Amino acid sequence: MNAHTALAFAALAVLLALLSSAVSVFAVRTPRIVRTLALPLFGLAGLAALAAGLITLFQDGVSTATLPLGLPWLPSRVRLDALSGLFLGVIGVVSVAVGLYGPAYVRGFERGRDSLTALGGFAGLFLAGMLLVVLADDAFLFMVSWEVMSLSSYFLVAFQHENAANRRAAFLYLLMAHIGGLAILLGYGVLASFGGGFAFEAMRAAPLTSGWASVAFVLAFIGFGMKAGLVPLHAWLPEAHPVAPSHISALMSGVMLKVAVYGFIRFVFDLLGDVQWQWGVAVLVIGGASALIGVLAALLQTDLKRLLAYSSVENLGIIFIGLGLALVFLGTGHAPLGTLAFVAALYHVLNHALFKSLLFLGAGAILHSTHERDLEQMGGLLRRMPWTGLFFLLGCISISALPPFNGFVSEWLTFQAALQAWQLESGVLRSLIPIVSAVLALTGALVAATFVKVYGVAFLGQARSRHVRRARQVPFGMRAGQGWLAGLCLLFGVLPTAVIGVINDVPRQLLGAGLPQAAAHGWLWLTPVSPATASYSAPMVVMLLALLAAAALWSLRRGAVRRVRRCDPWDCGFAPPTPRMQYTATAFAQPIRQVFGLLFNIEESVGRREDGTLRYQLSIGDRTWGLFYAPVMRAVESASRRVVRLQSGNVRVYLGWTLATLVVLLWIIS
Amino acid sequence: MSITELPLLQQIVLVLAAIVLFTSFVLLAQARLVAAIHAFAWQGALVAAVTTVVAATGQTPHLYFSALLTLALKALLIPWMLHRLTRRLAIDRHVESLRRPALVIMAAVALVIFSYWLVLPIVQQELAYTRNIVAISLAVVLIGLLMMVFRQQAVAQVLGFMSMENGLFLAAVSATAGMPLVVELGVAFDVLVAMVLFGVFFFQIRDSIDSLNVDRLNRLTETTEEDVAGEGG
Amino acid sequence: MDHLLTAVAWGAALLQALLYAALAPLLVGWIRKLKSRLQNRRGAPVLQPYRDLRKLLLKEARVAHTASPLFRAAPYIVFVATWLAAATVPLVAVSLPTAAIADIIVLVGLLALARFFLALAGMDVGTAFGGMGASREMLVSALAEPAMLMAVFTLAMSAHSTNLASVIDYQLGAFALRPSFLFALGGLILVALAETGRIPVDNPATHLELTMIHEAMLLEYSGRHLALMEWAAQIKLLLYGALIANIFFPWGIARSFAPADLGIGLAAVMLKLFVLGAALALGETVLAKMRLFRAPAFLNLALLLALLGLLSQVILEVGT
Amino acid sequence: MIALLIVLLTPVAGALVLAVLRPLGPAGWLNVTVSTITFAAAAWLTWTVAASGEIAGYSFRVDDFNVYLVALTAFIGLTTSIFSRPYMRHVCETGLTRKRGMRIYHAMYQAFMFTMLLALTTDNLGVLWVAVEGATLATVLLVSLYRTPEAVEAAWKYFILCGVGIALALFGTVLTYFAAQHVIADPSAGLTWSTLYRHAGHLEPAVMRLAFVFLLVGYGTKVGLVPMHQWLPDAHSEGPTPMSAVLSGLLLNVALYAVVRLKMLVDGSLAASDAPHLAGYLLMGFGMVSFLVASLFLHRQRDIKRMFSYSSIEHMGLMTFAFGLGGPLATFGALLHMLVHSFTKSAIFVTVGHATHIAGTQRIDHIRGLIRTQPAVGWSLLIAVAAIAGFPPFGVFTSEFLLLTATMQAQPWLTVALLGGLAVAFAGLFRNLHPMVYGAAPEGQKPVRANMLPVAIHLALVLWLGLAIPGFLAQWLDRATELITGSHLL
Repeated sequence: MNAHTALAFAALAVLLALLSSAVSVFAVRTPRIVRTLALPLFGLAGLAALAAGLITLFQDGVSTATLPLGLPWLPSRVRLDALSGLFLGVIGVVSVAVGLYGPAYVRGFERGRDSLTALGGFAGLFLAGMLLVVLADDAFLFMVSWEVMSLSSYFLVAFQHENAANRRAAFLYLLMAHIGGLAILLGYGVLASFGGGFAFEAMRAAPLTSGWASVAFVLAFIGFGMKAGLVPLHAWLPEAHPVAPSHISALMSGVMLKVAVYGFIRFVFDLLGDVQWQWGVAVLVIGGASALIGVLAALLQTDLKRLLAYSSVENLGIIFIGLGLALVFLGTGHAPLGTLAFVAALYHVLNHALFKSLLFLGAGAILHSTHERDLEQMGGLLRRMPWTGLFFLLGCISISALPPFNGFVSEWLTFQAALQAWQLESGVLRSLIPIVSAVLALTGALVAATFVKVYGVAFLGQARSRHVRRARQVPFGMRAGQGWLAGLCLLFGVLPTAVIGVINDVPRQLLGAGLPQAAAHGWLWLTPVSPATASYSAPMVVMLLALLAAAALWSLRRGAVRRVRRCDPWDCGFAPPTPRMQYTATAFAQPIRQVFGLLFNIEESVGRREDGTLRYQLSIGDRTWGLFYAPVMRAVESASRRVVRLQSGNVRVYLGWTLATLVVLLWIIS
Repeated sequence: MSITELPLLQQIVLVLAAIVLFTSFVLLAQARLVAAIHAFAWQGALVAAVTTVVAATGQTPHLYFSALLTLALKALLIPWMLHRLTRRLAIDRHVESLRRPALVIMAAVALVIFSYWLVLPIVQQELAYTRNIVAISLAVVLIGLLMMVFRQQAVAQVLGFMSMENGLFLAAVSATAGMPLVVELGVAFDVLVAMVLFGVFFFQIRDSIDSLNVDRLNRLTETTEEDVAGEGG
Repeated sequence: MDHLLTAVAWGAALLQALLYAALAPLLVGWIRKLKSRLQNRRGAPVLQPYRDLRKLLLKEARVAHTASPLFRAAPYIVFVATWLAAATVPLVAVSLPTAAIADIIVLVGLLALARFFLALAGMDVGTAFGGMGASREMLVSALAEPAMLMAVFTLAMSAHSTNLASVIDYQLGAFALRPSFLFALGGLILVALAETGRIPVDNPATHLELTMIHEAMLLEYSGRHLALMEWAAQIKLLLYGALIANIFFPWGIARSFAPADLGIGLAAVMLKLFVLGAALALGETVLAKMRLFRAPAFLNLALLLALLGLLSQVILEVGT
Repeated sequence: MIALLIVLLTPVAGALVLAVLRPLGPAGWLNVTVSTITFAAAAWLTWTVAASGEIAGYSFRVDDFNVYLVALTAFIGLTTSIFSRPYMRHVCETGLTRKRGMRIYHAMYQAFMFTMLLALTTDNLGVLWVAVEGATLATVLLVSLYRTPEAVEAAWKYFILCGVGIALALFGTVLTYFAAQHVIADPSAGLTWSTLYRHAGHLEPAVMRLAFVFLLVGYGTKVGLVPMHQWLPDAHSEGPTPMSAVLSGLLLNVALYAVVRLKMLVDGSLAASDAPHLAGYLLMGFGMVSFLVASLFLHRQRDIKRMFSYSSIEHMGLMTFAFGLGGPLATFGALLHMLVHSFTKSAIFVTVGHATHIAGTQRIDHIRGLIRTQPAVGWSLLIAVAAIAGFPPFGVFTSEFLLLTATMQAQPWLTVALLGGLAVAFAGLFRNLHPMVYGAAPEGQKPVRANMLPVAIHLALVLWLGLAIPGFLAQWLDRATELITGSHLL
């Protein structure tokens, strides 16, 4: 069981992914093959990736290999270290779930007119691209696989291209992915021109002046931040993620964004080497903004998948807050604290991959059985699809960072890291970091509100439309996919010490030190800094909760009072409530919309329909669009409008141009 | 150096070159098409003459041949073809006067000075007169181009094009005592084919826009939104 | 760690947890009594809450047709989560295992868990009021939680710990008159008012449909479910009381499990809560409930106070 | 040598035969056959050169640089002829042109191939000029083949602009000869490139500077450098599609080849002067301007073939910039880019040909839902455009990657302009492409009989080059690089 078995597994994963996309070609004739062969292969690829990741993490070795690809003087090399291993694991876990979930889900498309070849084929390529990004050891292979990832996911976004929303989203997505890719390329270029070569070793050795290092950092931050959907570069995300098929949305939100995080970590913490705390401040601010704006936007949505996409923006914001803290601490020479923040960020990477994929799969299940994405039409699904309801509830609890689930652990660690700010010398930082953590707290509370809204409106209450009332249980495969992720959510929440023990290899290899004291007091106690400072024992919390609940049940469910009588709702004795009397998602968000309104441009209008009934319209626009995107587009438009005057259509004018060019050139040279 | 120090033949070359330059001014200003064609023929003849003289001076016998070629092609064949075309196109009475002729002429003069200024740094030549010949022929070329810019009439544009070719010939023979024969033949062949094709195009253009005014050839453009030019197929 | 896990410690922890459950109704009864006195009413006896709980527990529970299983599970989760949260707050003695299991952030998390299920339960039956209550509750909590955490962070930054026991030890050890703590206290009191649904944010006594927040979520509950919900609310009130009392006025709290210390601690905390309750009653009589959309301003004040506390900690108390 | 003769003479013979061959079916097949023979001979020639170094004599010279272009030209000529056989028959059925037009088409196709190959293989600047002018003459009739007013107009503009440009190039050639006379004893060798290159150091800088400006403007017109590019979109959009494919895929390359050869001369002559890199700077300037302007043009297109001709301008600008930048890395990248661009662009034009037949028009806003109507065409268009836009794993990305790297080492700040241009061009391409390939198919669109084999071959090659550059090709390009820049890359 040496390091090369891990690499072998990784290679196997890539090959299986490619194979799954290859077999999908035959779906032109028999669409069934995607369900019966391609997606199972996809799941197997995920399994292999998971195995590779775990092996790497458990015996922290580094293994490399050379591929018969790449440029003549730069053969593509792959390298599997703890960081890659962790992200391989992330990719694997979600891919396994997708492999379980997909077959039943794509069945719905087999009667559709969109070719399943594209769906299966590009899904496989997508996975292969992500795996290779994580494995790449030189900028060329990295960029190639990075763009393969973007391109194939673009085709997946454009899969149901008959509705204009998908086309628009796909275009915006590809455009921004391309620009981001160029920025990353430029960043690598800076490193390469100093380090003399596009291999990562050369870049690690690059002797950068701090100025150029900052340039490279900014470029990388723009590029990877655009992929990670950080505000204000997030415009593509809420457009692209919802319109893709749900298992793809799960991959994009759950995994692809993490690959962007991987790229950022690889670039900044590994290649760039000695970090500067100013970068950390930038990352903190951007991360905080993303977290806040993301969650507020999510809270205001009524389209379930769009809401989840915005909440991805928020979670990536949290991850980058963690990374920013790490940068600040490392930059000011507090390595242990930096490690703590870093581990917190990695932990949240894992968690977000789990619960966001889980939630997207749940949304897919709803879509599958009700063909509905609009919250305002849902309701009462818990009683119609109990398993999905249960798993979705677990997902909501996890993402709302409530103990004892996994989301809470990573946020707790982030808070702990932030609370060590008192050790910093600079008073500015000491006051900035707590403010950021206050933003984090606000975010957490708003997330809870968001998912109370989602769950309460979608799964509780009564169905708001007929097709939702006819919803029924989804097939076993889809439930299994969700159950796998939900179980892991609970596991990661209850055994944080074990998880951190596994993650620890990453900082140990990357930053030279792990979190020795995290599990110093046995697996029961999570003590990131020291027991006196803070301690959390998730297992005991779970145990006590269970004990107390059992006690309460036991003591109260005895004797005559056990009986529960069913009756109509009371509702203060008003008329019997109808589904239309329920609080809608829009109504639920209204108070918060009032409070935080000025962050968005909101247009409300109350009018009357033909039949005299009131109709209420609400449109919520993203301010960043007007601030950052529109000007650029206008500039390009006007520039091209000016330039096309060259093509006036009169041949004499053209000749005039030739003459003028000639004369000017002659003038120049003599 | 002053012209008096030059041998007679070279003086003749200079004189002829000067007249060539003059003819291209005539071409530029000439309003009547037929007259312009005549002027072009004269220019061709002069170039041929220069070629002969240079052949007489130097020891490059093949220049006689190319002089003959030039005479046949530029002074006789092409003008004759243009004549026939104009007659068949019924534009031999066509008159097209330049807008703001004074300005154009001034521009041409400026070009002459410019081209002289350009060749000044050329110092290597033992005989400066070749350099001045280069200047003259450069001026002829540029004026030909200028003519194409300012004449809207297709035939006139072709005349401009051909006079550019004359300028090239002048440079070739007088400055460098003739290019290798292969090249000269190739060039001559190309010019001839070009002329034939021009003839073909005159008719095609007339058929499509029943005029030979190149300003009317403005369908293919990106500028305006509403016009749907450029969609052939 | 392990020194905490002795049987004695666990026993003490268990006792304290039971004490929370036992004392909570008393505090409420005391406040109600005092309020009605201040309003020139005789009011119900102090022990009335106990009677109400008993009555509710013995009644049969009614559940709406439209309710889902979650509706019946919620009361237990809410009660248990709140109770566990309370158990982690030192009431009589510090250095209890429960205090080590969960630090103050976990405390906030547990309360959030309770609130999460409370709000879901409110939306479950599908009535208009339930949704309204849930929506407002989430707004209030969304604004209160950061304020609370900021206040907590102020303490934690000075005490270098988020462990309640350590914070209290720190207070007892090196007590000083810190501006940051004053601000934090103010912020925490405002948060406590909002979180426990007291005037001026919410009115526990009203069932006037359009003004209620917490009660609106309980409308559909009856019998033991309602009892659990009410009890949880009372425990929450006591929890906040104990938090404020023991963090900012830690005197008298028992630092060992010697019976004498425990006795003193109990007496001390009773006294503190007595005073706090009186203050609360007084405040609720003189203040009026404000409109819902004034609540944000109220809570922003809390946030501002907490922030000022933090900044003054950073600026005025460097090196602490 | 024999291989070379076959390469050159086969097209001539083909042209002559096709000029008189009346029946249409055989003509198409004969065209394919002739191109096949040419390609085979070119392959043989390539093999000979790769095996036993450069071939020179009879004022011909085949070295690693131009043999690579010879092979490319012959290959594209072959695939395009395969595509054009059914395509032109379809055109004939639609009645856009008559039998006679088809005769002209086939004959001129081969004549064009001949001029291209001649221009590449000759060692004599004069003959080079003659060949390039001949290419203009051969293609100008093809542009006006359809006789629509637009076609005639396009042909006229093409003819006039390129004629003038070429005339200026001739003047430049004359000046070069003029400079050579006083260096090289034998006047007949005064235009032989290899001889000139040997004595480049002694050519008078002043004259060579003048000459280069004329040559650059002249051949640059053919390359389609802004602001002499105006003929290019017209000619591409109005001529028959196979012709657009060869124009974009070959003619521009050959013109650029000429420019590069002359740059080598001028660099040699200016090496000692005060502005040694003048030629390089001029090329960089022209290249950058063309690249940026063309990428902006892409945003306001209504005609699909015009759009892709602007994208050709953009890429030629990129290559010109790279050659101007000089240095082994940039040159290697430029050569590679020439290769992949020719493959991809001719594939695109082939696909566009089918697309226009499906929609019955070239107007972008009338071409809709190709994927629905004919998935093969829609997908290949989509993928080919992704490739030309520089997305991995296609070869265009590789070459652009090299160019960017080289730029970053030489002129870091120009990299920003390049990246901006790439992004703008990408947006321009896709904003027009999206509605064409995606969405529901309008009624009345029916699939056509399409031969996607050439497209498949080209895209497969481009994909291969993107994933890994085979060793022999790398060596070969590297030898060419050494020829141009005098230094190895590998």
